[in-house]
Amino acid sequence: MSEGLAKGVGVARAHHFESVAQQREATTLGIWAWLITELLLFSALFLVALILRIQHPEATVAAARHLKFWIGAANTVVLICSSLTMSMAIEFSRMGWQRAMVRAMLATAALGTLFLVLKGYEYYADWDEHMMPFLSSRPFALEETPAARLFVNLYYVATMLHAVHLFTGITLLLGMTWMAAKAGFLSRHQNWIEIYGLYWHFIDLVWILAFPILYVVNRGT
Amino acid sequence: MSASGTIEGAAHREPHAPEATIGRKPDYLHAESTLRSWFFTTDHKRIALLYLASITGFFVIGALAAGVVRLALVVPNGAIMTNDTYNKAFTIHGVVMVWFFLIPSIPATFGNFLIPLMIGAKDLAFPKLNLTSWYVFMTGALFTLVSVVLGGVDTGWTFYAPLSTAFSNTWVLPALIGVTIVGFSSILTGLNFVVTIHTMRAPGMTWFKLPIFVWTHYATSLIFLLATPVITTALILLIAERAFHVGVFDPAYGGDPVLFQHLFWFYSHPAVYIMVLPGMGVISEIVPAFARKKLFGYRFVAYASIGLASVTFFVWGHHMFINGQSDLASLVFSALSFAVAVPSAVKVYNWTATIHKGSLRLDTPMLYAMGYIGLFVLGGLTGLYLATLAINQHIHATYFVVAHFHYIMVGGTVLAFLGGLHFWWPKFTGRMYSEPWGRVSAILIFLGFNVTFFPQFILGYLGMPRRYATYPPEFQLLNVLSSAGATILAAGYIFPMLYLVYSLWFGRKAPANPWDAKGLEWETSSPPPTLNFVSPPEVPRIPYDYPIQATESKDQHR
Amino acid sequence: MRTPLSTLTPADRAQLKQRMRKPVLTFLALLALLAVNVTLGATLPFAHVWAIELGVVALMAATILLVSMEVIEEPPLIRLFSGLGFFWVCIMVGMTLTDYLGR
Amino acid sequence: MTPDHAALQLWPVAASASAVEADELILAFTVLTLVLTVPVFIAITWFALRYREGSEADRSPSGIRSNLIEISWMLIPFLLTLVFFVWGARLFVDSKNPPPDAMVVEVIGRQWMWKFQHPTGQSEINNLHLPIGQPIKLRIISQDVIHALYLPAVRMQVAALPDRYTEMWFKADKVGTFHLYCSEYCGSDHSVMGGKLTLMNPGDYQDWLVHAGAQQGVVAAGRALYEAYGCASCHEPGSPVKAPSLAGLYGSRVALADGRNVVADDEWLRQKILNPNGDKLAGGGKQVMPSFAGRIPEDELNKIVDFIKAYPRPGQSAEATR
Repeated sequence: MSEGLAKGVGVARAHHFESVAQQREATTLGIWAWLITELLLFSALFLVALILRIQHPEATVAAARHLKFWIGAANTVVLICSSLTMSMAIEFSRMGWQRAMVRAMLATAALGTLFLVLKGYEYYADWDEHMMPFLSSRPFALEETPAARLFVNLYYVATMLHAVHLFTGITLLLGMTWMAAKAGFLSRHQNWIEIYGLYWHFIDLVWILAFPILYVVNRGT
Repeated sequence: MSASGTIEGAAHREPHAPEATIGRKPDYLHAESTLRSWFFTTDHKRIALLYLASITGFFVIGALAAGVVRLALVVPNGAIMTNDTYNKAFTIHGVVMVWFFLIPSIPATFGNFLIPLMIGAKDLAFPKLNLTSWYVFMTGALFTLVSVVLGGVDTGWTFYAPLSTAFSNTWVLPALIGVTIVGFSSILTGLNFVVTIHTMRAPGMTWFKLPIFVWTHYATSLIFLLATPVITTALILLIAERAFHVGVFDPAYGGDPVLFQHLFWFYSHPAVYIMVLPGMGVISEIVPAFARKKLFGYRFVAYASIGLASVTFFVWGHHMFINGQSDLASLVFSALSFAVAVPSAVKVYNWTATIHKGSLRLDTPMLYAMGYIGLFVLGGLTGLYLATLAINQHIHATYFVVAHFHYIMVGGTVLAFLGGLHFWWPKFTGRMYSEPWGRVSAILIFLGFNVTFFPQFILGYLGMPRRYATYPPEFQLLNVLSSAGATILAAGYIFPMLYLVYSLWFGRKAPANPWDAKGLEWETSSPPPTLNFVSPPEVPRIPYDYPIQATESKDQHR
Repeated sequence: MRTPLSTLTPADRAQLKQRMRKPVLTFLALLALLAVNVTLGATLPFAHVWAIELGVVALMAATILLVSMEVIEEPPLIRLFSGLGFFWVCIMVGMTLTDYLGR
Repeated sequence: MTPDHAALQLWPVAASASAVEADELILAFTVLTLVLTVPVFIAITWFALRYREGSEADRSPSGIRSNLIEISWMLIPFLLTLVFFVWGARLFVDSKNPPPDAMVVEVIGRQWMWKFQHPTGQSEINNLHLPIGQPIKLRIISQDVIHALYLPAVRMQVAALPDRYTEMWFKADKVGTFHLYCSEYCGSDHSVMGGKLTLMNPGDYQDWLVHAGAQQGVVAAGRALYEAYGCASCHEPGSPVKAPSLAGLYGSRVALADGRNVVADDEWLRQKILNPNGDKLAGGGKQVMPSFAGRIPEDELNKIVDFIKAYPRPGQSAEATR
């Protein structure tokens, strides 16, 4: 990672590290350790989805076919685009092109926000079609297959947990962009961009897994 | 801060503070003394003491709840308190002891304090994250305490659905939220340890020169990272279930309550090793130090730590043999559970072999360590009884289980905690505790513990179910015996709280290495300076370089 | 500093092209794989199509991990950690299925 | 361990052949435990005395190759314990395969009572009467939370799940009265969710089915329901809520708040349980009883009313309802 850095780009050593290389290694390992926990957090939900499919195949298929497949697909495209802009931001940071990097970061945040807007619209459409079984006051469209309620509710738990991660990510990204726009950022904190990039890619990865598991594979019988 | 100014200030406030030696920087305790310098510190040693103070508070709460439980069981007919009060008492005892004492006990205090010292680092890799994790812990604790103050919880610490989601009328939600939050604190601590042990070792400190304490904490941290997220998800689903009737655990909608048990035990069985492994690390430090002998089979003990941390993920189903899981799953989980015997045996026999032909000093830490070995052996083997399918059908959910896991949790973890506390007390505080009092309370705790919990093995085999507020009268004798033992145990707990606190002001000043022990933490002053070492420490040739060394095959010396 | 494309020197352009090659190719590969999955999901051409869909997902996940997240260029320790989580997911799912497939 | 004798016994009574096998297994395991632990205890104590600092002892290296020792103490205890896995697994598999001719008893768990239904239709609450010498299969389900039926005399317990049936089977061979428990924590009155398991000779069992099971059992069942539904916790004398006593209520005249006087007959009791807010009582007491409409099945409501009918006036012997 430290290879291929342009002149004037680097990391300022914190007092308790012996060297910059040690500091970089520690932060990279740290974010990967965190990503392991994120993976297991979501995988437990995916496991629940699998068990629902095993125990209630018909209801799960009925529920999955009611989800907004095309909005989900569009959102996947949005996140893949944001992965591209994030990768570009990392490359720009290594090249020392600070303004280009800041723009790529802003684009990433914008795409992330677009995802959330689409997700919000999807929730609205779900509400409109009586697909919110956890609302006790609102009748459920698939009332005749009670177990469909389980999968639909699991969809909300999983997508909301993902949305919380994305929202946190956008907030952090905007905060970091604000700092990264200042002179001298890249000479002190270039690795922040790399570390953050790993987080962003991983949140994309989680969606790449969630989209087929929730929307796609359960359409087929 | 100006160094000289703070020293004067400290001396004015605290007449017994060690005199500042000319040219020597103040130690971490006296570097600064404002409240701010404690609550916003990033020094791993100070954060360890913040944890120590908080978990001691929770230990007292949990112990009081245990006292209520033992009081209720003196009579068989539940005349002392209502069933609901009893149920809340054992739930609070379980929740507080498991999540707010046992899990953070050794890692967040001793691990936090000692890992950087033992590997020759200035601090953990992420000092701010370390402080954050203490605040996260306290936030979770606050939620749980709110639930206790509002009226308590009666679900048991296991929170089984659908009792916890659809039927209990107590304050389940705040307790669930509290436990969920505390999980993040565990994750952050584990993450910090893993990264620190991988990247912050002093030059020359290779993996096989690390003390076993560091190995076991590495293994524990892996469990923190790999298991905790799953219970976070399980608890999030449980919270959603209780608040919004999501349904995945609710049979009323076709959900499966056994699925919650799978997710719960995927974490909670490994969590047993979160509690046990650090204690094994403590014992592996104490035994060689007081036997004046190199740890026997160092590499095997090190690998056994990683082995335990891995095997523990394959055995969770042994908590569910009678709970409606498939027979296939029961057979598989039972068979794999026996594999836990291998790394556990490695530890116990190697400690025993270390004592063999040593030169033993039976000071307080060593008394705790020897008690630990005996009780852990009994606790571990009775675990195999429970893993045996046909026996489990009889003693599952009886007092046999209660006795078994108290032998592991109290006989194991708490004894290791107290042993470690006495062993490193001079390092933490710069003061010596009273050795005679230490020995008296160690013996009291050992006796009180056995009187409390051994009768419970018998009660369990006789068929007394656990979590019973009332019980058939023929079990009264053993229950009274158990309650009597609990009072001895309580006395044993109270003594250290008194004489250790007393030693803070009136104890003899500790030298850098009062036990003449090996390990980098003893190379620096007691208490250590803020950045741990004045000059970079020299890594020893081999770990546990004590005067007496058994001949072992060559590869183990390396 | 120097973003408008017109102001770029030829050397900068060459560097930009070289640096952006990998992200753009990854991006196109991911879009193509997604297109396959969306088509399969929308048309459901045959039974057990889920197996192919999951295979495609595995490819997408591997692409992100290895290329976008640069695991392939990392030292062995990071590679180990990036795989560790997935291995543990397999343990969790596999051991749980001994119950659900055995009932 | 019969409930009739409150004295402590040192070993629980085994009332089936498989219970005896389980006992043999645990005894053998205990022997192994002693073999594995006592040397450690003795060694620690002995070493602690022999090798105390300052004592004259041979501390020269013993020269044993440690890899061999390590591997032997890793593998030998493990292999020894594996024997017990196989033994336990065999008994477990047996306990999961009931013979086809087993007599099936339906078991329903509910907060906080057990209901047992015999194949001939008789049902009982909390107590279970069964014949010996015949395989018996219990089909178990719960109506609310997870419970577990635990019969220590046959060394068996199985969860009562809310969503599906679980099974337990055994063939008892010893007459007597034994404990019956709920062993999965299920809320407030978990510890009183149980009763007695009575194992009888087949002839006695038939007698019981014909006489006690059908007749006298109704009132006892009603009392169990009266306790299980929580009626007792308010209506029994001395309870904190001070609800009106039901003793001797049946057939007496009750003064209502609107001045009327009614006779407490079957129908009025039924209505008062299902709709406590109707027919407010005279005397100004606050009506706090919840409605039980939809919470008590019809047959159980009948049993509770039967129990109230038989509940004696204060002063009369209470034996009749026990």
